Amino acid sequence: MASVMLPVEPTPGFSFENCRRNEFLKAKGYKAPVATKTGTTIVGCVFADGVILGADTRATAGSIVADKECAKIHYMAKNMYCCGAGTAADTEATTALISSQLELHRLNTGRVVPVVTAATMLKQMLFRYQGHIGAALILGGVDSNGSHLYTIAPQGSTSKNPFTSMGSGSLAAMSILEKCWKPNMTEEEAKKVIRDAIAAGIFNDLGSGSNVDLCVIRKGSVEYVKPYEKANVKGTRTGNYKFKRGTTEVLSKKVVPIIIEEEIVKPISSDSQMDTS
Amino acid sequence: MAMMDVQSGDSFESFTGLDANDWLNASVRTGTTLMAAEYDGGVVIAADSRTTMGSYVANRVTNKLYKITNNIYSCRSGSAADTQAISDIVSYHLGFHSIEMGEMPLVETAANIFREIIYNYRESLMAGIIVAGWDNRKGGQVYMVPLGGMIMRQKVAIGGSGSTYIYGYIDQEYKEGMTKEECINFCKRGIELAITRDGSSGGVARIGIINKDSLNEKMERRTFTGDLHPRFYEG
Amino acid sequence: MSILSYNGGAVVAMKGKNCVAIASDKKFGIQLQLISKEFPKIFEMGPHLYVGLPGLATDTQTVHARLKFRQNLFELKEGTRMSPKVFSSMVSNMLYEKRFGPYFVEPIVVGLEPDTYEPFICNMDLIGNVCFPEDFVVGGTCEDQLFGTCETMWEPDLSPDDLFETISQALMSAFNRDAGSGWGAVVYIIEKDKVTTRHLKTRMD
Amino acid sequence: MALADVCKIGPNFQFRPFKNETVEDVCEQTANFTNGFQLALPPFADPARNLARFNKDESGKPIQFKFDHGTTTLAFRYQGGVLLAVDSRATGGSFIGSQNMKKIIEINDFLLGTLAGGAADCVYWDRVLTKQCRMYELRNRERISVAAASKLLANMFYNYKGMGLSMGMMLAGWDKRGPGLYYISDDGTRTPGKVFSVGSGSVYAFGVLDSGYRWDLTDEEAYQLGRRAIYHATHRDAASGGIIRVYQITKEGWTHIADEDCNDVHYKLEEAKAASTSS
Amino acid sequence: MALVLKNSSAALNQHSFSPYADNGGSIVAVAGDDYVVIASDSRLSTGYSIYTRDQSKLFKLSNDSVLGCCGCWCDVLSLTKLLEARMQMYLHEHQKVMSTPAISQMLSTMLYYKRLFPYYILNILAGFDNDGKGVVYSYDPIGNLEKSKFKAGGSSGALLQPVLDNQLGLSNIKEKPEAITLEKALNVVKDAFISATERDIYTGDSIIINIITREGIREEKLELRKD
Amino acid sequence: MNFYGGTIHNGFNDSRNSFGGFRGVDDYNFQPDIDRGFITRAHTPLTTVTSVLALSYEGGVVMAADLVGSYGSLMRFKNCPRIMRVNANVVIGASGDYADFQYLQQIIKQKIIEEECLDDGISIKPRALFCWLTRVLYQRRSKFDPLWNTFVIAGLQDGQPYISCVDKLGTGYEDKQVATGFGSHLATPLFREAVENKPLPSKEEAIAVVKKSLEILFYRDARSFDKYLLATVDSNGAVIEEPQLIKPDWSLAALTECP
Repeated sequence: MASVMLPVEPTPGFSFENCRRNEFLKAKGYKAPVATKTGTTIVGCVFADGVILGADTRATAGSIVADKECAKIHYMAKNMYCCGAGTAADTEATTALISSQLELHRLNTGRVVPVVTAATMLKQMLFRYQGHIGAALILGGVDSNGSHLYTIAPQGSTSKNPFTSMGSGSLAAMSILEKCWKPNMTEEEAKKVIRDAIAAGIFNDLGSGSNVDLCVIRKGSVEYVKPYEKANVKGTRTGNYKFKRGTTEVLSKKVVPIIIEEEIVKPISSDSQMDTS
Repeated sequence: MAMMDVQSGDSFESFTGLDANDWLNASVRTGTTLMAAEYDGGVVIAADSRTTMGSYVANRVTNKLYKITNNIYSCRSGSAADTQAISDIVSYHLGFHSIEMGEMPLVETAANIFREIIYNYRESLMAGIIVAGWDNRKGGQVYMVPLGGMIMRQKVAIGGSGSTYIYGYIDQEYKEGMTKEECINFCKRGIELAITRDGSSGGVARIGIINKDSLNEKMERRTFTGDLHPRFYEG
Repeated sequence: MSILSYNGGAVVAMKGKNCVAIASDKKFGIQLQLISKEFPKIFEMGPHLYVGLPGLATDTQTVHARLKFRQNLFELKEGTRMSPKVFSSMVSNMLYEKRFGPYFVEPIVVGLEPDTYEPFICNMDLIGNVCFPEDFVVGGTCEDQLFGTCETMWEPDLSPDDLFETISQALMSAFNRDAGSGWGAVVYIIEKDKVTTRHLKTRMD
Repeated sequence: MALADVCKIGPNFQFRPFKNETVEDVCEQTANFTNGFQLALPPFADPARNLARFNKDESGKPIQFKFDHGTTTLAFRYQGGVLLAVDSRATGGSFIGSQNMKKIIEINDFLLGTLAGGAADCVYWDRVLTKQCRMYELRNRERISVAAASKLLANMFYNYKGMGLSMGMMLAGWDKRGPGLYYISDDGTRTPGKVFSVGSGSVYAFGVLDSGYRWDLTDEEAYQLGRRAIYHATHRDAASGGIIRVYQITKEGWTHIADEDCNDVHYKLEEAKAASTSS
Repeated sequence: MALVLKNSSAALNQHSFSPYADNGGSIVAVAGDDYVVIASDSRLSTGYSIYTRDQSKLFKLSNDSVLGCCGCWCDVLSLTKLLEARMQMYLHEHQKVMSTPAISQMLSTMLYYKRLFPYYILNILAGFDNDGKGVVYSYDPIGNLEKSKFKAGGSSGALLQPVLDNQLGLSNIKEKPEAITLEKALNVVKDAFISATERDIYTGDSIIINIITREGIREEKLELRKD
Repeated sequence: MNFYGGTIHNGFNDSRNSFGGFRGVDDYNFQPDIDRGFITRAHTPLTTVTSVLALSYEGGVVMAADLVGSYGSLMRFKNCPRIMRVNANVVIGASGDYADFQYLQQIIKQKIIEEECLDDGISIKPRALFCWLTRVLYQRRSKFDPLWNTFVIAGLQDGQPYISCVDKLGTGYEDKQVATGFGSHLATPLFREAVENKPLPSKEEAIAVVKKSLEILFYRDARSFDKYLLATVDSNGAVIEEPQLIKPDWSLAALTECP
């Protein structure tokens, strides 16, 4: 039991302690706030030498853009990445969790983790939560068996496709993929197809927007381009909105100095740093 | 076909933001037409290739013939997530089972594991499965495990939303002791008829043949693409 | 009525040149009724680290206490101060633990990174999805209004004094159009060598 | 010979089978221009309840009618006549739609109405009432009494009772019987009285009013009381604010005493408080 | 079989009729002494889809009155047609074009007529008052009318309005208010839209600005983000 | 929240039998059916038809729609033409409920006959038809008895390509391209690519884009079909071609052989 004298360290995993209170609030008629969703267009396709993933960069909360520059392509392992659509925190947490398990798996087995392993881990985790974790994922990677692209739905079903799209802009993106995708494309061709598909989502689906991010996974190398194309930039303001100093009326002002007694800068060479990406 | 939204009961998701078009929130479902039929020497299994979310075709070239072991396959209808999960569990069980027994698992065993899972979780799972395979005890066999968790061995079984349109067809056309090619044609035509009437079934007709050869090598597969389907009466 | 607007309140933070600013209103109300004009929503978590917790007042206080607890444990174990980045991932993880029964707060973390004194701002939704924008973050009942004013008024490389004017005007203009927040405002400007706290003269209706 | 002649289509032939572009039709869709009492009937029963069912459009986007709402109003009779004071905030949801709303409606030189609740509801029916009062004057060659005017208003409200209209109004005036003050609400209630305050801020206003109200207030005291009551309401009630407007009715008719920003009032009071504590 | 039955009943249940749609869009109007500026974005949307990128939401009612409407587009089309017809009738009866204040009152009455099954529209009317000064009238869906010098509304009304308050109404600023120049008004309108487009998904594509002066109505267009 | 009662309480009969004349705004004899405390007049669509596509090209417009009428997921009727030639300048296409479309088709035909009777050389222009449709659909919507359709009007307005769209509420807009139903998600990106920020495509280009879109819709819309009608309106008049077939490409199936 937690007490003031003996506080308990938080245990890992989900905590449901607020559920009853929140249900009570809901029953009283208060609406719960909106979690950030990535309305999202995410796509992926296989090309001659690997897999390309693409995503837009808009995150929405209701009809408001919560983030214009969010990253929807998540690192899973050195040979695979995963795009996420749905509830932003869920895609983030799910991919981070599986990513760490993959790293442990890699250390245990001592070899490159096959993409199918990641797909299985993801689908089992999502199935366990029966769709309550709102993560729709596209997993792409290259392993010793070749290039793989998986689509994973929030309820935990997977399918393996040569090209796929997910999210609210998935239909717009799919129309481009259906039109332009061919087997054994070169990298440049494939990049163009993915770019066009994401752009179709950005311009035709209001849940998707801002920029195009790309991630090219080849055998032995990865190229993560963020942003690949700035599809939309903010217009330039015509007026000047700097205020004259003293415009705002102040009731009281307090300055607390921070004294820095010592500042030691110890250079660290970059390659010895732990990879935390 | 309209999908049940698995999330709708969720206290959190149900009040977050827009629930836009049905395909955004619908769960992935295999609308599906499935067939399996015995012939002398084995079984033929067949399925269409359409996966839908709402009325959006999420995957038009799905493979619905899911391998359990070399000699046993399942044809899945219902929620994609549920049926995949069940199939994976059965596959996992049978793997152990065959190591323990030192021989290939029986089709009947596989079908009964399916039945048990579907029956035990009938409230929460949306799954109807046809289990088909060949073993050296009973030869080619087809078991139907529909929603609710009963089991029934049948000479010919059909399942999925498209199956309603072809009951008459199989009643009329199925004959015991068909040859392999006859049976393949019988199944192919069945899938094609369902595809032309059922919006939730579509794409290509995928066919698999399981017989004693399947024990050692890969199942023989054939795919009949949509452009080769015959055109029936259209009015 | 949304649970987030039950007690009211708004927080905004902006990046400036070698400085960051965070500001909030001072209201604590119950639905339409004003209870207190001195309710803190911004908490000091270190010399260069502040966190704003707009949302349900009880959760503002609970989350603050729990964050302090976890931060203290961390600092005792590791023997080092928490950087804003580490702090924000701790907040995010704590919120995501409650994924299925969330706290009704949308935290905003601001600070200067240790050593480099790079400005840092981020905000989260109630289940801990973090964004790290280059300009400003907002939270609370007048989020929409704040987005409008900040998008118009913010510009890069503002000096501490200019940043103060911009953030104050953005906040006041926004909550003057929101019945759920207002009744005084407090602005913190965090620089390498000092933190300046100003209380603003605002509308009190 | 054109085919039309063959078919005997005369000049009066209604070519378009739909009359929506005809004058009659336009008049029908704006029937309240001719008869102010008549509103369009919805194609469903019980609009108050059923309108709330259309809370989403087909794409799932919320449909939220945010009608402007007004809040704190007060009026009291005292020896000098009737004093009315109101705030000026209109809120739609928690968004402040206006800080400058007119919540006292000048019906004629001797009648004022205050509005709380749905702004459009109050203003519209006050307008209809204005017309009625003028008609009465023309017919009877004398001004309508406050009692009669308030009864007319109450009757109108009663007609639409339960349809979702939201009004809490006061009608104040001066007639042969002297100062008159009535409270009328959307359910058709009509009550005469001495001291009323209506709206979400009224609880705070009543606190001040009840402690300071006497029949023999001077005009200045009455003004200060009304002003202070509204100020405290604006301060404590989130839905009230903006400008404090004060009107007075005497036997010469109404006068608009002052408009004052409640924020200025606040800081003046703060200053006074600070000065009194330091001295 | 059971599966099929379950599904087909669901298919019939998925359509429910809502008489309203929210088609998005925002309007801003600013009045000066001798001009009025009214602007709308040009995006017409439903849910997450864009119907068209090029739909002006401004309706020219006379040579000095322009109405901006957004919200439920079918209601907008209906109301504006009715308004035009009513103005036509007024013209024939009185041999005079309706003045902006007259239109403003008529519009309020028309909106209230549908009190029990309201139009789901935000209206902002720009024109000149009886003294010849620029004026902006804004409405709630059932016709509560408010006269002001500047007003924003629509899907990003909450984002735009505080900017106008601050820049044009000088809220929280200790300066003496000066008359707003046309140039300043145009700048603020454009910049407010640029900002709102960044954050409101239903506002975008382009702004259509009508500048009403005694000389007539001039139109300007400015491209916005298309995402 | 349902406020219709399925097929039984749908107010179907009274609205459908009055073919003699359109029930105008003055017809207020409506008696609400009370079901679970709410009216149940708005029926649900039964036999439905899916997307209509329309695209402008230099000098004209092209419109296409497939031929299947679905009953739930059953592809019940495979010869449901839903592009109608109004006159040499206008065609109209419909998606949604087929019965409602046929009802409106009757009225439009009646209008055409009346027009021909007048014989004054004036025929209805697409914009006029569009305005009229917005009024009709809005009135039905306001009576809670919508025509469950989205109409696309395409043709030549004073010699210029013209396309507009009206949905069941009466929401109407004009654009250089319109795609309804699933087409609004799947075909619009291709259409916008073809007409936005550049001169209109040639007739051949436009038809190619439309055909590609039909193919994609056939792949991805579970209610679509591979037999379709294609109509063009240009200086040659309004022509609806004979039904054509989509030639699908299923080579993808071979690439996804084994799971």
